[in-house]
Amino acid sequence: MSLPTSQPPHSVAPNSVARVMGIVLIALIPAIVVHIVFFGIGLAVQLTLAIATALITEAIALHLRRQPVRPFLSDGSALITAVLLAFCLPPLAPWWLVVSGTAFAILLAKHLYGGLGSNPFNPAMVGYVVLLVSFPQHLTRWLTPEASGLHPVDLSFVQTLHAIFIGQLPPELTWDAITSPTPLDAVRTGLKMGLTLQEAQAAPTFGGLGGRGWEWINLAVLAGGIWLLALKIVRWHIPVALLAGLAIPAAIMHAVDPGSYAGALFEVTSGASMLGAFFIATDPVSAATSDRGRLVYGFGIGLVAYIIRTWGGYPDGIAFGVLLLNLAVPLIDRYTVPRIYGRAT
Amino acid sequence: MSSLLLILLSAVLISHFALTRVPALRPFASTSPFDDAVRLAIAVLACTSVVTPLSYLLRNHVLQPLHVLYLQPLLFVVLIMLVAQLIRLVVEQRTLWAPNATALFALLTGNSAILGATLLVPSRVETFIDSIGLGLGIGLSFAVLLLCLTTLEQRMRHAAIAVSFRGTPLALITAGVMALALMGFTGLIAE
Amino acid sequence: MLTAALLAAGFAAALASVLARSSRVVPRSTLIERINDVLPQTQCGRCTFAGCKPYATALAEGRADINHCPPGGDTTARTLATLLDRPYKPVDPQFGITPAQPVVAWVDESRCIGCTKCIQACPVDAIVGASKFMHTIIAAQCTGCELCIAPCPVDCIELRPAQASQLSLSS
Amino acid sequence: MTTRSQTRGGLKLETHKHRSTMRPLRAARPAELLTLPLDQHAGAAARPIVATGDLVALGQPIAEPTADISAWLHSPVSGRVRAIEPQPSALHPDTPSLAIVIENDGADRTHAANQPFDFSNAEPAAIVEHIARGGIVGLGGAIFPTAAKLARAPAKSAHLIVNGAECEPWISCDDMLMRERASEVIAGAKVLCRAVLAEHCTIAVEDDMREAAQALREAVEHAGGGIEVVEVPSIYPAGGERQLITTLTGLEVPSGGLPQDIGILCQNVGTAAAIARWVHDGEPLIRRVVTITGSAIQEPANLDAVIGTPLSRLIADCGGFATEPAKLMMGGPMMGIALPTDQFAVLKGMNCVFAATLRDIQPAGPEMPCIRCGSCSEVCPAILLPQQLHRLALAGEVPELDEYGLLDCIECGCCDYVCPSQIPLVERFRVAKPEVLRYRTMRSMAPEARAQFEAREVRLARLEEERRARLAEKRRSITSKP
Repeated sequence: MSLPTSQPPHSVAPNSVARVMGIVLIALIPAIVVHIVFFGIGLAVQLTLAIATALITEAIALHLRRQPVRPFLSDGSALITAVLLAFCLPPLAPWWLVVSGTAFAILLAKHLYGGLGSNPFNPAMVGYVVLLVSFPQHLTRWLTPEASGLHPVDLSFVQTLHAIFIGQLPPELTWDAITSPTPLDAVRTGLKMGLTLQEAQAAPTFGGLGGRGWEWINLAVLAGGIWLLALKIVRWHIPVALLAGLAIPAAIMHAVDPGSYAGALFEVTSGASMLGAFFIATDPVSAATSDRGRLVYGFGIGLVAYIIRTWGGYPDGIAFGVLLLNLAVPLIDRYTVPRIYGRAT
Repeated sequence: MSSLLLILLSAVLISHFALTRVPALRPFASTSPFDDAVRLAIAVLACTSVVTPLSYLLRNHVLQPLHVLYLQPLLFVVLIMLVAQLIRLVVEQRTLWAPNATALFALLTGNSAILGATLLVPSRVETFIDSIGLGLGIGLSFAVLLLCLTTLEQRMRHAAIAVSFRGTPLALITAGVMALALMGFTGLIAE
Repeated sequence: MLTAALLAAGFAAALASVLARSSRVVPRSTLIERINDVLPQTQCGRCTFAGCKPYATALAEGRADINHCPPGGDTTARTLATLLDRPYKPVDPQFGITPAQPVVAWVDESRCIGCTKCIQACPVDAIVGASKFMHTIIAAQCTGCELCIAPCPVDCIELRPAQASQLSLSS
Repeated sequence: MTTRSQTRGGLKLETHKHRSTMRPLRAARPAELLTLPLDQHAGAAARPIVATGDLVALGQPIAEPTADISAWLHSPVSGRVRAIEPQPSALHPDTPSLAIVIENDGADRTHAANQPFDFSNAEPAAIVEHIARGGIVGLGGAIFPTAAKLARAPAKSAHLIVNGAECEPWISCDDMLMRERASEVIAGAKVLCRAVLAEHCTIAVEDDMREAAQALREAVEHAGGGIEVVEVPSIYPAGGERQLITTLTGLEVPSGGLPQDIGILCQNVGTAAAIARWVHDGEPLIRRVVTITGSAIQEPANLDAVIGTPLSRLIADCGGFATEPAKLMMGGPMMGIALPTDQFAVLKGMNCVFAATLRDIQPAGPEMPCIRCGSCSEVCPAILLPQQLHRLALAGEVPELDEYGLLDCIECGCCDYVCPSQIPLVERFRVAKPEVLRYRTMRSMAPEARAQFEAREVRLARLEEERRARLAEKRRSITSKP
């Protein structure tokens, strides 16, 4: 009888990177379904394109780095990057936009910095910001939501493929007719033109909270996020801190001048707030690693996002906030080490 | 806004290279690059917060009345060298910091954030208080960005990065991503 | 035009005076001092220099490389690499091997003849005794530099692992 | 003195103790050949005081301590010393160490000198010296010689904690000991209180050990009270010395320090029972309770085993192997030492023989890179950041490892347990600890060694100067003579 003599501990919980990433992907499904309900099948096409590109690029990169392809390909981290990036792009964006963004994210933001576990920046956000800065007009072509009473857009599957792959709409529609600004954009341009908040929000695209289609998507993301919290895949520190970073300045400014600054609830349920709080900022690799560090990191993202949304040049600042705070993570980690048992400081 | 970002980023990048890659230009020599970065950041912060208000006074109360505005860049450089020299004297007393005085002096005078701050004053600032604010702002943002880049580089030292990208190439790419992140702030202040 | 010239000259003069006053170069000693702080101070001479301070001076002047110090081992080589901004190199085995765990010398009192040769050799005065009297080594002060082993005529000194109590556990 | 409201981290583990606690505690059949390694306690190995072929009585000392942190060793049976030779030891399965092998003659002649000791009016120092002679060591797993620990105990107003919080899954030897021999534990606690003049004494058990707590409370009343039985939450590793002290008193043992720095002495219930048997019945530490458990064992149970008995005999007493075990361990799944075969002997520190099948344990899967998720830092009872320690250990950054508290890691295995990337963290920390220890020693010795060196340089220069002055003086006196 000669039994294995490996080191303790001899028993561990059945857990793996693939399981963690898999659960995060499942948590995203409700939001994807609601998005398709409101904005048509476009997202499904974008998702397949993104996922295909991500897997191919990952396989090539792993081969080039002479790493074992099978375990890393099946750990699901590339899938999450692809899904998050596709989710942030307009459903009818041209095919090469999401393909180039995903390839750029996986190759440069992840594998160049050393692959899974050592990429300082969130790959999805690097991809998104590159696209946002390079092709701004493509990223503003958001569609009018289904149930908003405006002439809704119900392109058939084939027409959607046409729009995405050839960029050609059915004859009776034009790009300006079917697109309308997102609620965030509408409020910003409205306020810039001197309208009061109430007038800017009177446009039909506004529903109860953050804009007709968008509020439901944000609630679906929130549902997925709470499920992740329940399963302890994600801890509450980053989401709560990020939403606080958005809500607190918004509440203060709204109190100071209700006419020209949107309220806290609007900020939290519009744009990519919920997606950023529960799925983007909580990417463990690029986030701060101690509880205190996560609070600082989350609040920082929320604050930067609010500043950019209110006074900046871009409609939604979550992506920039994530990148900026990713940059500061090593510094935050250095100063937020918890007090070790038995040590005074 | 983007011009301010540009001068800040270039200053951070050059100072970071001086700190970690060019032995002759290392302003301090301690056992960890982070301590060097903190000391250099403090020196630059001191320099900008002193130089910018002085340049505002010099410009508004000396050059303007004498109609010699064209002397502005020259005198500002001389002013910076003066302040850099004073900082060098102060820092030399603190042997704990173990300054390499000439490198520190060169870095302070050559730092584009400091000279940039003085030259940006006319187009950005109306009152004296604002110029102090601008000086402090630039110094602080330089300090934060430099510390972030240094600690980030320290963490990346042990990652499985392709050999051809290790060190400087990746530092430049990181600076590129930093620029992308800072692009979010364009439009914050009217150009 | 005149005012401009005057102004420029005034500034240049101020700058020249300040520059002149502070032209003395900081003595290099602070660098030697800082290198010496990093070295393990075992004074063992395995780095072919007469002790840690001479090695630090050689390092400061660039005469020596950073991987000559076996007692300091990997940690000291890494710290020196950062301090002197040179690429890190592991310790060169020709200068000796880093012991697996700290060792101290030990005199076998049954064979010691009291010749004081090891006392003279010990760089940190960790050996107590007088000529014709018994010698013994103070374990707490012995740095394990092995300099006392060679001079001993009766070869009665051997290396033993340091006792846990002698290792300082509290930081 | 730093306090913390309640301990942090730890894991709620499935205890799996019912299988081994449903059968009563019983004595194991003595074996013919007993192997007694000389280094089966913390500190310096013992030195044999018997030779091959000597006749030994039951309880007769056969090896003496060689330093102040060392322990006596007694013969568990009467018989003849077969050999003193290197034998495999369960503490380090792959490197044999010197051991005494005794042939059991079955007569059980006891050693006459072992008499009960009246501790009630003896001096604390005498009690400590007597405990040392009994070869008593910590039976909780640290196997630190008890006398050495008592000698370092706080001089006055000590708080004695008897640790019955057996938190590792599968192990139930302390639980059964407390259920069936609570009086012995209380008697031992009384002796310990007298030995360190402890002001108050607490016995800690886990809140899911109902019968044990009940038995202890009855024994305390029977013995006249004065000892408080406290139930602590059953979260692994609640039984760790530092974690238990903080749960009970809210104080924290200082980093790199010992419990007596904050006036506390912590002893295992098994140690207390062994002290009681030695003081009251004159029986030194020659046997202890061992849990034989795991689904590979036919009838798991707790045996009162004689030290030196081969494991194969204990397993045979429990009905032998039901199936081929996936792993055989001394101790539990979290901190136990894996053994290649069952040919090892029972040691003073062996609290459990765990023959596990793949239904009992989930071995770690293929290792992936760390994704900095922080689950490990959330369960770490020493409140460290294992993900940072792991990154620094791989990079060999020893000074930063010391700063991030590697030497405060108690190697409990919680971080390995929850790691999604299945990284063997504890193994890597164990490899890096000697490096950090050497770095600390180097840093603490450097200033003193440097001062000595520089003082010597000055002295040699002065002597050289004097010699040259004397020479010059002599030369001048010679040349100046007419």
